[in-house]
Amino acid sequence: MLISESRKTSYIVIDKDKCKACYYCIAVCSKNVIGISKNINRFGFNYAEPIEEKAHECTGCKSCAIMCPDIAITVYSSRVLEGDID
Amino acid sequence: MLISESRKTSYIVIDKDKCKACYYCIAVCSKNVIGISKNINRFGFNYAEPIEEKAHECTGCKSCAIMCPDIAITVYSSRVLEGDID
Amino acid sequence: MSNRGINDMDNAIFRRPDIMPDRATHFCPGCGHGITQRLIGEVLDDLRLRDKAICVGSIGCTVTSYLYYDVDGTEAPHGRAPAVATAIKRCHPDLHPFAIQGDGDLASIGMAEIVHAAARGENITIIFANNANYGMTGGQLAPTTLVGMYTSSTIAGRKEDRHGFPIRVSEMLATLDGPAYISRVSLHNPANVRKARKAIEIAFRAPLEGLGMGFVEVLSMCPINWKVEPVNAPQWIVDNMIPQYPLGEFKCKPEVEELKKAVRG
Amino acid sequence: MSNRGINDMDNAIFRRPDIMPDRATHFCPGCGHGITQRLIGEVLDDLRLRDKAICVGSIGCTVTSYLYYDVDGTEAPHGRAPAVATAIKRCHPDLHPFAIQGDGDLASIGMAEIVHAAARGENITIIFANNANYGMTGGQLAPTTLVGMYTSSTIAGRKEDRHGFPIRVSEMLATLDGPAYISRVSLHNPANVRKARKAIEIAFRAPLEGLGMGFVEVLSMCPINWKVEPVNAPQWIVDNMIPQYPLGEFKCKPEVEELKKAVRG
Amino acid sequence: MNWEITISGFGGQGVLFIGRLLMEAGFASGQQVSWLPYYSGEKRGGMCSCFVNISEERIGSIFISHPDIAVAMNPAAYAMLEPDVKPDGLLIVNESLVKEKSQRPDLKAVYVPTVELAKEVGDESVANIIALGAVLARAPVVTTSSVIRVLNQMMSKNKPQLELNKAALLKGCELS
Amino acid sequence: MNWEITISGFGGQGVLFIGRLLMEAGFASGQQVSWLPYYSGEKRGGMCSCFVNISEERIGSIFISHPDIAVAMNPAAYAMLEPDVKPDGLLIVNESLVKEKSQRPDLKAVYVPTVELAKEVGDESVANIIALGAVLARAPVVTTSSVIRVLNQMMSKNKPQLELNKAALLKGCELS
Amino acid sequence: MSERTLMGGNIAIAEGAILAGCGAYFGYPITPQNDLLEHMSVRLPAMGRVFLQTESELAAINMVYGAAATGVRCMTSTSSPGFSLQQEGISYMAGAEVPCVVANIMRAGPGLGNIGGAQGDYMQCTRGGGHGDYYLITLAPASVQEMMDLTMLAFELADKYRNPTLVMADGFLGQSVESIVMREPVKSLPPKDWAIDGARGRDRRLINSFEMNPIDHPKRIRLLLEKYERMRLEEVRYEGMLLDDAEIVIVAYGSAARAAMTAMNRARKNNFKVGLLRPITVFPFPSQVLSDLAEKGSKFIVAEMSSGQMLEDVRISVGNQNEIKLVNTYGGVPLTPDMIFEAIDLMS
Amino acid sequence: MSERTLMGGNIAIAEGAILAGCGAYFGYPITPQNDLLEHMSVRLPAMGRVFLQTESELAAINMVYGAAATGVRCMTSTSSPGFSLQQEGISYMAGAEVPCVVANIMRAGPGLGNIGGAQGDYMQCTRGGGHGDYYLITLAPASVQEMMDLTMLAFELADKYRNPTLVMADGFLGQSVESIVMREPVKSLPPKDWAIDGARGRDRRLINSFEMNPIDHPKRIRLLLEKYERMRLEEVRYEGMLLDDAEIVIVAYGSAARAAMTAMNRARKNNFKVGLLRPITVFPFPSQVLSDLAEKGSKFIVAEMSSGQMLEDVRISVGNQNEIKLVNTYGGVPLTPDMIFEAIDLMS
Ligand SMILES: Cc1ncc(C[n+]2csc(CCOP(=O)(O)OP(=O)(O)O)c2C)c(N)n1
Ligand SMILES: Cc1ncc(C[n+]2csc(CCOP(=O)(O)OP(=O)(O)O)c2C)c(N)n1
Ligand code: SF4
Ligand code: SF4
Ligand code: SF4
Ligand code: SF4
Ligand code: SF4
Ligand code: SF4
Ligand SMILES: [Mg+2]
Ligand SMILES: [Mg+2]
Repeated sequence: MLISESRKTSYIVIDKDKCKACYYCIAVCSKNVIGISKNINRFGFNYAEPIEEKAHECTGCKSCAIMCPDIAITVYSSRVLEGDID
Repeated sequence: MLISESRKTSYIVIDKDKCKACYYCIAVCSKNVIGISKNINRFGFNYAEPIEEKAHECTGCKSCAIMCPDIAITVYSSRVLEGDID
Repeated sequence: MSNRGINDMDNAIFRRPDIMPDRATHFCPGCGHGITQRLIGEVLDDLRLRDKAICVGSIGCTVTSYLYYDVDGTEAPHGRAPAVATAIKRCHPDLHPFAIQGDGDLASIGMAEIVHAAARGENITIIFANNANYGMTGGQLAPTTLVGMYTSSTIAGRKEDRHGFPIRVSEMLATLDGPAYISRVSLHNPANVRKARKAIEIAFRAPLEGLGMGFVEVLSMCPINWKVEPVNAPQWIVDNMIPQYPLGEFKCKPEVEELKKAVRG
Repeated sequence: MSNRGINDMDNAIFRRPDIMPDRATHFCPGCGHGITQRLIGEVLDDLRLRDKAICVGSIGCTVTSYLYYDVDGTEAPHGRAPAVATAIKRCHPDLHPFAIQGDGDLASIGMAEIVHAAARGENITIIFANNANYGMTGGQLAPTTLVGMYTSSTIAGRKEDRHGFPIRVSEMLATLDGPAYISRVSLHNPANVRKARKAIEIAFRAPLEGLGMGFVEVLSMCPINWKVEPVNAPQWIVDNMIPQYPLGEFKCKPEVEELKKAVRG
Repeated sequence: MNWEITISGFGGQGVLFIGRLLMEAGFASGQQVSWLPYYSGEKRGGMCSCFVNISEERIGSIFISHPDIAVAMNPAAYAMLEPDVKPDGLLIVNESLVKEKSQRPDLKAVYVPTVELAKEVGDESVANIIALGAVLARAPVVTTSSVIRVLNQMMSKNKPQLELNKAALLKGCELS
Repeated sequence: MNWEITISGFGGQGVLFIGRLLMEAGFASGQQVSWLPYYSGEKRGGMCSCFVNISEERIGSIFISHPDIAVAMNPAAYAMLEPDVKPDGLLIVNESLVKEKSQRPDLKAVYVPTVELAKEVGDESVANIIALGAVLARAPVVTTSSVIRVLNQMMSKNKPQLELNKAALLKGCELS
Repeated sequence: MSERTLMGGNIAIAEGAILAGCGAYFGYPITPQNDLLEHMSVRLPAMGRVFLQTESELAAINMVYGAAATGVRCMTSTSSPGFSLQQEGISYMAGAEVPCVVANIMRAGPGLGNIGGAQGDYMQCTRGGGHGDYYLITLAPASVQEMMDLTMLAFELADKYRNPTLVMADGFLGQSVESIVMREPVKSLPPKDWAIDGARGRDRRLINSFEMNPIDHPKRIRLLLEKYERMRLEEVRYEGMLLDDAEIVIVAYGSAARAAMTAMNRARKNNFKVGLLRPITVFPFPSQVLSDLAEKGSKFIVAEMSSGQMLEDVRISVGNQNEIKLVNTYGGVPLTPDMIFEAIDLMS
Repeated sequence: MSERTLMGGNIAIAEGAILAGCGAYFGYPITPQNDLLEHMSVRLPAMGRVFLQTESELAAINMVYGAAATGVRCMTSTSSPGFSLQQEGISYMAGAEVPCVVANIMRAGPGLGNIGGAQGDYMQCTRGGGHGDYYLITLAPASVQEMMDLTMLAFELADKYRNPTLVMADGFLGQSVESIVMREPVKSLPPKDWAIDGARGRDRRLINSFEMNPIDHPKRIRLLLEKYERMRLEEVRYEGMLLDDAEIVIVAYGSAARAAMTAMNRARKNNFKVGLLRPITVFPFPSQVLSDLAEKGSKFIVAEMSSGQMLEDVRISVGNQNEIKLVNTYGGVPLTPDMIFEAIDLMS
C-alpha cells in the first residue's frame, strides 16, 4: 500500500426531523453546500439538506451547525487517504 | 425724630412642644445662641431654647432652623432703629 | 436711651411652610425625614402646588407623609409608590404626584417599580430617603446598608459575602434614558440641606415641565437605628455614608440645566 | 482509482452536546433560544457539570429549558429565577444553578430579583435572552423593545413618550458591585455565536470560582414576532438591536480576566 | 337544528380559520353561533382544535364532545375525533395525511386528499378550505354562498388570495 | 390565684420592662406566666401597655380587660385603666404625671410620685421601678426578693445600674 | 334595536369597559387574556384614554389603585397566577374603598399549570382573596354577551360601593366568540366627592387604608362590613332555568353552566325533571334561592371546573339535608354535557 | 424532664424550626414578626445553616421554593400584607409538591391596616390562598408552647405530604411571652428521593408545576386532590375542653381561644354548661367533631378576631339546625373574655 498523502475532507449530516427550515445554515455556508429539500418532514417543513453535487466542497467550517437553532446538523471530518492501495 | 441708622437684628423662637431634643440647632449655631432647657415638654424632652443672654447675638443665619427636623424654629429679622426718638 | 432699638417690624425670615399644617411629626428625635418633609413643603409653597400636588405615602417611616401637607394624598403599598404615582400622572397630567420613599421601600421591595417608572420617564417626583436601614420595622439590613454596618438583622455587621454589596441607586438609575434629573444630596449640615432644597425643587420642576422623572436621593439621619445620639448623626453621614454614596448629580437632561437657572439658593 | 479517497475515520467535529437528550425543541423556526440552549449545553459538557448543574426554568419561551438538559431542573414563577437559583446555591454551594431568562421575565416583572441577586453577588449564572419582546405570550412590548418597533401591544410602534425608553440591562447591572462578569453578545452570525459561547463559559466559570454572578445578555432572534422571515432575522439584530444594545463586556472582575485565559475559542 | 362541529389538526393547518368561516356564515344567516379554539399540547407544533355551534336556539355548551360534523386534518385529530362523532354524523378526513379508514358503520366518513386538491387549485396552503368545501357539500350547515360572502368581505383587499380560497372551496364542494 | 396585671404609659417609660420583671419573677417562683405588649396609637410617642398573668393554673386570656393590679404611668393610662380595674383591685398611679384621684370606693388606689422618688435614689429613669416596688408592697403577686434575683441576673454585668434599680425597688416598697 | 355582531369574550370585556367609561387600563400580558390587553392598547389611546402595559401584575394593580383614587373608572385584567400577585393591592383598595374592575380570566393551576380554562380561583375571588376582612362583588359571565354586560355592571357596582369588583371568567369563555348585541355607552359617570383630583378650592382628601388611631380603625372596618352586608342583601343575581318542577337542580356558572344547559336540555328530553341555577354573582352567592329550593326537596348537582370550590357555598346554602353531588374537571379540561348528564342519570 | 424557659411566641416558632432541622430561612421584615427574622439572622448562621434577608416577600417565597426543591427543610415568616404577596409562590410550591413552612403572624387588614393582632387571613390560609386547586395544612397555635410544637409538626407534615404547611398565628400571640418546655431536636430528617440536589449517579429529576401535556396535567392534579383528601382524613387536630355536658360550645383558635377559655371558666363558675372546641388544624377543619356536637343539640359560639371567617367552616360542619352566634373583633382589637362571656350569658 502506498499512501502518497492524507487530506482532511469534511461533510455534514442534517437530521431532517429536527430541521425547522429557518435556513440559517444555507445563509452562512460560503460553499453553498446546503439547499432546500423538495420534501417535507414530520413538522411539515421543507427541510434543509446538503446538495449532493456540492457536498464535497464542505470545508468543515462548522458555521452552519453553529447557527442551527435546532441542533439538526452534525459536521464530520474525514481523513481521506490519497494514493493507491493495492 | 432723628434716626441715625437702621440695623438688622434677628432672633429665633422655638416652639417647645414640637422640639424633640435632637440638638442639631445647638450644634450648628456658631453664635451659641441656643441651649438646653432644664424643663421638659409634653413629650418628656428637655427642649432646646434660646439662651437669654445670648439671644441678641443671633445673626439670623437660619442654620438652626434649616437643620431642625421638627420645624420647631422660626427665625425673625427685625429692623432696629438706632438713634434718638423724642 | 430708653427708646433706642425699638423693633418696628418683625419679619419671619424662616418659618413653617404654609402648606404644612401645624402638627408635630411622628418621627424620632433627629430623624432626617422631618427635614426632607419640610424641604418638600417649601417647594410646594414656592411652586404653588397646593391644588396640583398629590402626596403618595409609601410604606416606611414616611408612610404618613401625607399628614404633613395640606394637599390630596394617598398611600401606596410597600414599594409601589412609583406605580401609584405613574397612574395618577397618566390619568391627570395636570396633577403632580410625588412620593418620599425609604431605601427599603424603593431599593428593596420596590426595585422593579422605581426602575420602570424611571425608564418610562414618568413625570413624577421621587424623593429617595436613604438612611441605610429599615427604620420603621426596627432597623434591619437595607440594600443600602453599608458594609460592616450593624443592623438588627446583621448584628455582626453587613458582610459582602453573605449580605451582598450596597446598591448605589442613583448611579444605577442614571443608566436609564427616562429620568430628567437624578442627584444625591445629604442633610448633614445647613449648607447641604440648602443644596438638598435646591435639588428637590429641580426634581419637582423637571417633571412639571414634562421632561421626565425628578429623583433626589437624600442621605438622611436615623439616629435611633444607627444607635448614635442624634447630635452625632450628621457626622455619621459624613464618615460612613458619603464615602459609599458620593454626593452630586448623576443625570441632568440639558433642558433641566436650563430650568436650574430659575431655582433660588 | 477505485480505491482512492477512502475514509478511514469519520470524526464528528460538531455534534449535539452529550448533555442534551436527542429531542426536538418546541421553539419556532429560527428562534435564537435554540442556539443559546445549545451553547449552554456545550459549556455544561466542557465543564462537566452534569452532576452539579441545576437548570432553573423561567417563564417565557425558555420555560421548559430544563427539558433539554440531562441535569436536575426546576421551574421558577415568572421573573423569579434569580431568587430560586439564589436559594439553591446558598443551600448547596456545591451545586450550580443557572437560568435562561427572557427580557420580559428578567427585565420587566423580575427586575427586583435580578438586581438583588446581582447586588448580592450570588454565585449563579444568568443568561439573559433579549429578543426585544414577549415571545411566549404573542409578541407584546418588552422593556427592551426598540423605539419605533412594532409589537402586538404597540401596533403603531414603541413611542418614547408613551411607552418609555428601552432598558439597557447589562449597563444597568454593571453599576453594581456584586456581579463578576457581565457581557452582551449576539447570535447573528457564526463569529458572534462563537463569542457568545465564550462569554457563556465565562459566566459559568466565574460563579463556579465564587467570584459572583455570571451574566450574559444574548441578543436573540424571534422571527415570528418580529414578523420577518427567519433567514432575515440575524440581519434584523444587526440593523435594529445592536445600535441600541452595543456588544461588549460591561463588567469583568480582575479575577475573571484571569479565568478567561482558560476559555477556548 | 343545532349543528355541533369540531375541527382539529396541527397548529398552522388553518383549523381555526375554517371554523371561523363557518361561524361567520352561520351568523350572517341569522343563526346563533359560538366558536371556541382549543389548544392541546404545546402551543407550537401541538394540536389545535376548534368547536363551532350553529343553532336556531340559545347555545348551551361551547365545548363539543360529540360533534355532528368533525374534520380531522391530521392523524392525531382522526384518532381523537373518530370515536366521538355522533351516530349518523359526518367525518371529513384529510386523506393527504391520514391513512386510516373508519370502521364505524354509523358514520358518514369522507376522505379528502386536501393537499393534493389544494395544489390543484394552486397552493397547498388552502387545504383547509378544501376540507371546508367538503363539509358544505355534505351537510346543510350553512350555504356555500354564505361562506363565499364571508370570504369576499374578509379578503376584499387581496384579490388573488380571495380567488384562491374560492376556488378551493368550490373544489372541495365538487367532491360530492 | 390568677393575678392579672396591666401596666400602661408612654413608650419609653419602661412599662414593658416592669411587666417583664414581674413575669420573670413569677416564672422563677414556679408559676404559670404570660406577658403581652400592646401598642395603641402611633408606635413612637404613643401609648404602650403590657399585660401580665401570673397564675397557679393554665392561663386563659393573654389579654386583660379587668386587671387585679393596674399601674398607670401617665394620664392617658389612668383614664384607660381606672374604670377597668376589678373591684377590690389595686391601682398604682404615677402621681408625678397624673393629677387626678380615683373616685371609686371599691379600689385600692395608691398615688406614687415615681419621678421624684426615682430622683431621690439617683436617676429619674427608674421611675418605673419605683412603681413596681409600690405594687410589690401592696400585693403578694411575687416576692420582692424574687424580683431582686431577676434583676441580679439581668444586670450582672452592670453593677451601678443594678444598684440603682434595687434601690428604686426598695424605695417603692417602702411606701407602705 | 341594536346591531348584533360577533365578538370574542375577552374583547367583549374590553368593549364593555369602554362603554362603561373606563378611562384607564393597566395590565400585563398573560395567556389566555392577551387579546384583551392588546385590544385595549389600540382602543383606549385612540379615544384619548389611558392604556399602559405595566412591568408586572403588581404594578398593574397598584396603578389601578392610583388611577381609581383620582376618580377615574379603571381596570386591569389578568389570569390566575397574575391574579394571585394582585391580592395585596386588591386588599389595599378594598381597605381604602377605591372602586375598580379586575377581570380574572382563569386558567388551570396551581402554579404555572397550563393555559386551559378553569374555575379554580373561585375561593380566592369570592372570599376577598387577600389578607384581612373584605369581600368583592364577583360577577361570573356565562356568555360573550354577559362578558360585556357584566363588565359594564361591574363598573357600576364598583362605584356604587366604592369597592373593587371582579369579573371572573374561565379562559374558554374568554377565548370563545359569539354573537352579541352591542350596548349603549354610559352617558354620565357618577360624581366622586372623595376622589383625590387636586385640592382645588376645597379641603384636601386622603385615600388610605391605615389608621394611626387604633380606635378609629375598627370603626372603619365596621363600615366596610356593613357595606358587604348591603351587597349580600341587594346585589344577588342569578338565572334560573326550569326550576319550577325541578327535582334535580344543577348549580353551575361560567362555561360550566353552558355545558349544564345542554345537559339539562338533554335530560328534559329524557323526562328527567332537571333545572339549572346559574349564579351570576358568586359573591354575593344566591344562597336564599338555593335554600328555598332545598326546602322543596331538590337534589343538587354542582358542576364546576375546579376541585369543588363552589360546592362549599352550595353546602352552606343548602344545609346537610339534601343530596348534593359534585361533577367536575380540573387542570384545564373543559366540563362536558356528557359528564353532567351522566350525573343526572345516576341521581334520578 | 425538660427544662422550662420563658420565650416569645415568634421566637418559639424560630426555635421550633431550628429543632425541626430547618436548614434555611428566607424572609423580609414586617411587624409583628420582625423578632422572628432577627432571631433567625443570629441563630442559623451560627449553626452553619442558611439565613437570608430577602429583597421582598416575593423573593422570600421563591427562595423557599428553590431551597425546598433541593430537599432542605426551610421556611419563611411574614405577616398579612406580605402573605398576600406570597400567594403565587405558594401556589407554585403546592403545584410542584415542594414542602416548606410558612408562618403568617397575622395583623389587621385589609390593606396596610395596622399592626394589631388579627385573624382576618383565615379564608386565605384555609382555602389554599392562591390560584388553582390546592390546600395547605394550617396549624393554629394558641400558646407559645404550641408555637414551638406546631412549627415542628408543620415541618413533619410538610415533608409527609410534600406540601407547603402554614403556621397561622395572630400578632398578639407572636408578641407574647410565656413559659415553655424545650423540645428535643429532631434527630433524623426524612430522605427525599425527589429532591434536585445534583444528578450524581442517578437520573435527573424535575420539580415543576407545568405539564406540556394537557392529558397529564389533570392526572397530576388528581394526585394532589387525593393528597388533600388524605389530610382531611388523617390530620385533623383539635383540643376539646369540658365538652361532655356542654350545652354551649365555643369554637375558637389562637389567642381568641385563650380568651374563650377564660370566659368558659367564668361561665362554669356561674353554672353555665359551656365547653370549648379549639381547632388546632383549621385546615383540615375538625368538622366531624362539630357535627357530632351539633347532633347532641349544642349551641355554638364562634369567637374570632375577624369578620366571621371561621364561622363559615362552623356553619358547614354544623348545618343549619343549631344556633350559631358570632362574637368577634377586627381591626387589631383583641377579643376579650368579657365579650365572649356576655354572649354565653345571652345565649343561656
Ligand atoms: C408588603 C410589606 N412588607 C413589609 C412591610 C413592613 N415594612 C414596613 S416599612 C418597611 C421598611 C421600611 O424601611 P425604609 O423603606 O427604608 O423606610 P424608613 O422607615 O427607613 O424610612 C417594611 C419592611 C409592609 N408594610 N408591607
Ligand atoms: C405572573 C405571570 N404573569 C404573566 C405570565 C405570562 N407570561 C408568560 S411568558 C411571559 C413573557 C415572556 O417574554 P420573555 O420573558 O421576553 O420571554 P420570551 O418568550 O420572549 O423568550 C409572560 C408575560 C405568567 N406566566 N405569569
Ligand atoms: S439551520 Fe438547522 S433548522 Fe435551520 S434550516 Fe438549517 S438545519 Fe434546518
Ligand atoms: S461546515 Fe461550513 S462548508 Fe460545510 S456545510 Fe457547514 S457551513 Fe458549509
Ligand atoms: S433642632 Fe429642632 S427639634 Fe432639634 S433640638 Fe433644636 S429645636 Fe429641638
Ligand atoms: S439663626 Fe443662626 S445665629 Fe440665630 S440662633 Fe439660629 S443658627 Fe444661631
Ligand atoms: S426609625 Fe429612623 S427613619 Fe424612622 S422615624 Fe426614627 S429616626 Fe426616622
Ligand atoms: S415566539 Fe419568539 S422567542 Fe418564542 S419560540 Fe418563537 S421565535 Fe422563539
Ligand atoms: Mg430606610
Ligand atoms: Mg423576550
